[in-house]
Amino acid sequence: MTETQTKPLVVEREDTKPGFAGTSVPRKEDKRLVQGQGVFFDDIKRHGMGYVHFVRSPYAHAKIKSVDVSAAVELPGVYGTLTGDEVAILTDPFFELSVPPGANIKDYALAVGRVRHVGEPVAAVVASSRELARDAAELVVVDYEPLPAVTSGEQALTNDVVLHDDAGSNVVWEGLFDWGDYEGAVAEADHVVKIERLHFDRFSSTPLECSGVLVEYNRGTGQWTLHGNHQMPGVGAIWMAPALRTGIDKLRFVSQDIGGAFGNKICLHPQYVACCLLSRKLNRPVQWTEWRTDQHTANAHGNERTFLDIEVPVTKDGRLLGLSVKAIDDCGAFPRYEPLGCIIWAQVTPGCYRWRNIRVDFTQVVTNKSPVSPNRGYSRMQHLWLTERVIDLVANALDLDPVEVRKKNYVRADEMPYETPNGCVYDSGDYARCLDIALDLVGYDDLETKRLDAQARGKLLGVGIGSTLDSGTNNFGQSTLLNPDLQFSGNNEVATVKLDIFGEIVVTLGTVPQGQGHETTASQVVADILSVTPDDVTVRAGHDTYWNSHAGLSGTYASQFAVTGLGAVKGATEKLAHEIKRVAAGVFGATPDDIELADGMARLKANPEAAIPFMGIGAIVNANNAILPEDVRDVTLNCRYVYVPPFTLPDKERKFGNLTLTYATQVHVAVIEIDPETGVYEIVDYAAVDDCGTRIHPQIVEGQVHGATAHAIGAATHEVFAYDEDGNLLTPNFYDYHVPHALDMPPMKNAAIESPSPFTPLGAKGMGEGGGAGIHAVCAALQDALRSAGGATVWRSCNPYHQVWQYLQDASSLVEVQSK
Amino acid sequence: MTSKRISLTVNGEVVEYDVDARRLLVHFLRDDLDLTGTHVGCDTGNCGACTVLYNGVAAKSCMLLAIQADGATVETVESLAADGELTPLQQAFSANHALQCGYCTPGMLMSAKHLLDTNPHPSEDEIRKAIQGNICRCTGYVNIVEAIKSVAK
Amino acid sequence: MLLREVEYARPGSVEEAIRLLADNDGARALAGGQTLINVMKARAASPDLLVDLQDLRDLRGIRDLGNGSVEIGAMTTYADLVADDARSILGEVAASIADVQVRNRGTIGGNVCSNDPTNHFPPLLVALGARFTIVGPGGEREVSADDFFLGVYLTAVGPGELLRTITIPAGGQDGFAAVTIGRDGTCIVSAAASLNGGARIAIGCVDAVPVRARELEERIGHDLSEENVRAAAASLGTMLDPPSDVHASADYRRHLAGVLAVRAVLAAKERP
Amino acid sequence: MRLEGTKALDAPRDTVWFVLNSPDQMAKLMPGVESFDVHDDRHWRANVKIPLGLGGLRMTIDFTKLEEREPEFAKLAAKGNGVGAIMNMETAFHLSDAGGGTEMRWEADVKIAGPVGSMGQRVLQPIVNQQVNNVLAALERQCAEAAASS
Repeated sequence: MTETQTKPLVVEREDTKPGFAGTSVPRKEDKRLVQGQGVFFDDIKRHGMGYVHFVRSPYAHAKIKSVDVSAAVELPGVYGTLTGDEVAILTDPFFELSVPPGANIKDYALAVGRVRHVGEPVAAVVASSRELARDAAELVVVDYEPLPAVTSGEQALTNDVVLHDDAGSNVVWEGLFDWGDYEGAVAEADHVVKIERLHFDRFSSTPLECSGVLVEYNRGTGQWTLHGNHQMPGVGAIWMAPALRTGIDKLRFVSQDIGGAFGNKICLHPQYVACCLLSRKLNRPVQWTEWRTDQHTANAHGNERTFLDIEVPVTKDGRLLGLSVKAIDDCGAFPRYEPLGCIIWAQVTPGCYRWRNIRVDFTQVVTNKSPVSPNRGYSRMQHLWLTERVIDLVANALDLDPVEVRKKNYVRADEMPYETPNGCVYDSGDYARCLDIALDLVGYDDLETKRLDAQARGKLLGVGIGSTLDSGTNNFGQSTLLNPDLQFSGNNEVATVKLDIFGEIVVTLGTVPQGQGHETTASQVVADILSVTPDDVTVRAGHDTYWNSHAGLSGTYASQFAVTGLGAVKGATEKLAHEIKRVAAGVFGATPDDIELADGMARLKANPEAAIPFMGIGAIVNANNAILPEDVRDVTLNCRYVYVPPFTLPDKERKFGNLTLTYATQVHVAVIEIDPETGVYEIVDYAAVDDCGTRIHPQIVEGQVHGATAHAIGAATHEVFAYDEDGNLLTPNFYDYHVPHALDMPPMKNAAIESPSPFTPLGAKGMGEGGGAGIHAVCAALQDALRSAGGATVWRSCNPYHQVWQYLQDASSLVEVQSK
Repeated sequence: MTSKRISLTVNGEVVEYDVDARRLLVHFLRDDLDLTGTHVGCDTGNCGACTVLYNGVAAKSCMLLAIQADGATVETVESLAADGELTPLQQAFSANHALQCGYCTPGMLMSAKHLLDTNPHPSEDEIRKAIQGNICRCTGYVNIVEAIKSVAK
Repeated sequence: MLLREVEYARPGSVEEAIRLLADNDGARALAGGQTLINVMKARAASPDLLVDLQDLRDLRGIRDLGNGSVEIGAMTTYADLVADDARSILGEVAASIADVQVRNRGTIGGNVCSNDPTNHFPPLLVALGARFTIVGPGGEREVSADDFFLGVYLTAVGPGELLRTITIPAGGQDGFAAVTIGRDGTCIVSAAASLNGGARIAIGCVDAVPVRARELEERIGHDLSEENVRAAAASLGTMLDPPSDVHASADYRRHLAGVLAVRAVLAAKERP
Repeated sequence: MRLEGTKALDAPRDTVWFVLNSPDQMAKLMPGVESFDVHDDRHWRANVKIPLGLGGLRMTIDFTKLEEREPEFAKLAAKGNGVGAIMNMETAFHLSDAGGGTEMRWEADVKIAGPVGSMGQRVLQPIVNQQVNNVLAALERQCAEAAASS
């Protein structure tokens, strides 16, 4: 009998000011979404539109000898085609972020001359119906000459087969990160724990809505309008416009509702460019809808990472002094957003721990697999998984209690803000407290009884901890640690808040929401500042470049809305509030300081009877401004604010500096039971304790925790993009790629504490991505359960039943201890 | 290729339409009838975003041909608040934050409706089993189960 | 998504259906469509003509034949089986197939005729010793479960023929055990057992067709003690040649076959 | 997918060689052959419809003989193109005398790509095994026939 504890427990919470922020008001988005009235890109139709179908490579690696579209073009109802040869003439390769050799890779909208992963688009066909477009795509004849495939990071490093001749090597980027004094740490240590290998598997959050776009080309203005679900259009345009040899403003991105993205909708520029070319070539709107199998084979996977030669110097009382590791990151066939993953992990270099001496030899390579893109927990999750695995394996090897090792080594609450060995600043948090609460929720003190009870039923019980950080609000300056010539740094987000002629308060965001409830939380912040209710605030749904309420780094990614998005909303609303006060002061012959906002009115503090409703303010400024004194005629009641977080440029030489603004904490504990006869296991208890500073909308925060946990549990148990030696994806659909269903999810116990960030406008921290705590917790629980069954090293992040059975059959340890 | 005029009842109204035999019911609903609340989330019948009530029971409209539906009754998410008033189930989804991006929601609501139509007081296990054919990637199902529970009481 | 062009017919009688199937090379019967339409969406198969059986009401239903045996129409849905208690194992196994929506549409006939190795009913019906009544232009014939399954997606139902009913002989001491990917997900290995007058055991998902574990049946004989069943099943794996894939190595499947066979037999024994 | 095996055939080695190397005999070995064209003694093309219950899979298969040492060894490449599937296979067989009959040792490396490959991950190996068994059974039959008629 499953009985989920329903009400999340709030253990500790800062006193919040009275107001809407901090309360779970009804979500503005829900009314349309529960009626099926959301507008997702595929819901949009245009007169005469054509449907795009991509011809995709069946091979992981092959030369394209010829592409013949003639039979497709002849099929009645086909509007036209696009091939790689055309793309190579009409566009320039996409901008690469890396230094050479990665910088020399040529990436186009369609394959040019060679295919490098199964599912890579080779040609595109447009027809009058979806079905017909696919019929025509089958008529395109492509002659391939298969080449040997590279299917692992380590194989790529040999360069026996090179994917990109222009680069001459499979290495995208490589570099050594060396902070503190690692050799000194080894000298000081009593033990050095060595772990041969750990591997973080490929998976992705697989948003339920696949990617796509409807593109309209305006011949008269040379403008493309893209109704799509790109989650980071500003950056998308930076890739697309130069490739299309046009200006940024010629690309108008529009989205209303997006069916989840999780980072997987950041690298859509190749397909979008193909659609732009087609709509211009055929002079008609074209729509591309990605199907699930396409999404799995050829859109965006999470980064796969192999960790080798891991060394951990430890003192005999269990103090961790340092970490040394060689990391090989497999980014698939094209780098696209990479090599940013080669630095993003450094936001959480020491994890939750106080070790100061860290050396990471990092190499990223291309392979004949789907390209990667940021995926919820992007790059930090891989590194935090390593860190958490290391803590447990060290504890195990030295026969120490994993709880004690954590507590001894956690950064302490009284050390906040804490500067990490590489110059990042952990803003606030109390990791040990979170751990105590989580352990309490699963009844840790009674666990030995439960273990014996499980044993009596023939089961192996294990408990595991995942303590992680979700670093939010990027300093894009970290990109210069990879490529000193890149001209990116800081971050920005925009909001516009206006008071209209009839007194309507209208908010326009620069972000691109995909379910995070931006309309709702923005209205809470506005309502509190203007002393109205969220119902009085209209937040425009979605994103439109033409609203002109965005900046170059706008988007919804990297756990930052509560900081950057709401920071911008707060700034814009405060500007508007001041303008309203100035207008009212002008009318009353007072100063703005004499005015207060209350109940939808601006009134004299000294005489509340003297009040002008917002409608009156809106009407005066917009339509009756001759009555205004001269000195307030500059008021527009349309206030745009750009929030810019307080970042500086990192030090390129030392690879040192503050890379992120906030650090939310997640400490999760999983209890599992393994059936040793089959390797089948079940998560029988689960606690998630999160701390993201001040919570604007607790229900939305809890929802994000639930979702991130489900992704993590999926990734730990069954979700893996596995390839065979020829580069065929073996899990290309939801039959074989098993995401958690309602019956797969354990009952979840939640709790929260609030450690407000001292660095953000509202004390809030980004928290949407989570740090993959569930993966770490499940792996650790498996490790614990296997202790009495041989103690094999849980060396993979994804552990389906056959893998667990393998651990039970071959209990060889990958861990060795050298003691002085 | 078979093309045929079909007649069926969709959300209480009789609809007559010429369809190709190969047209999936989900595309017929979305593209031909413009009932875009019913979604597509996979191509293998696993995700349940396209769930509708078909002759009164939950079915995935991506595993039905439109031509098969000649004479059938189909109810989509658009039928739920036909008079403009959200049903208790829809209200419960909002009150319990049982949706984030809202993409799975229409299918989830139709599965939940099917459950409550046939079993007004389900246990948590029965609720979980009833929505097992609907994948949600945002909520971990926690609040969806809560929402359905709150209506089932 | 997006099927190839296809013809469609919706016959009003079994005779008409057979005529359509027999007269058209490349015709396929469309039952619940929960496998066939998916395969067509992938364009991995493309019948020329779909013969929709939905109006053949005679093919749907569960009938107690009075002598303890049960006759199930091929168009009986999983949901029908779940709701019926003529033979409990049928409903229990049906309830673990996929999800509610699939159970509302999917049929037992479709399940066995597609004979996807991951399907639960083929091994179960082999263990139960079911008999399959096939109708064709030449009349009716009956095929035993041991002879019914010929290969992946291939059964004794030939071109121009239709599965009419499945008859389960009397009994009730039945058991089923499976390891699936997650709860009720894609099957990795399954085992079914029926102890009605001697053990009949079949293993699913280890070959193109359900594998009847005859040696195991003989070794178990009438000694249903756990010790004997375990000992008898210990070498089951060595007699199998299962495939390796992303979900399981051949070795893991061999191992699971033994474990699950024991569980199925012991579950069957527990039943009155 | 790598497959290999040994098969004892009740026919002299020359007969087996003949069956395995003459195109018209070869056509009879393969399941569902609808037409068979011989371009020259090293290149053949077959149009086949592999009988799968859910609808046959049509494929054009081009064969190239890569190596031969009569009457003991031959190696063939086959490249199949079908809507929904691409198959690449290299197969080799070694014949040796065994008593009055012949022992055939064979190996094959089969690669299947395309939608069928992705859709049918869980069923491909059983299907391939099934087709191999069909071929071996047909080979046995034809060798027996050829041996009887010679």
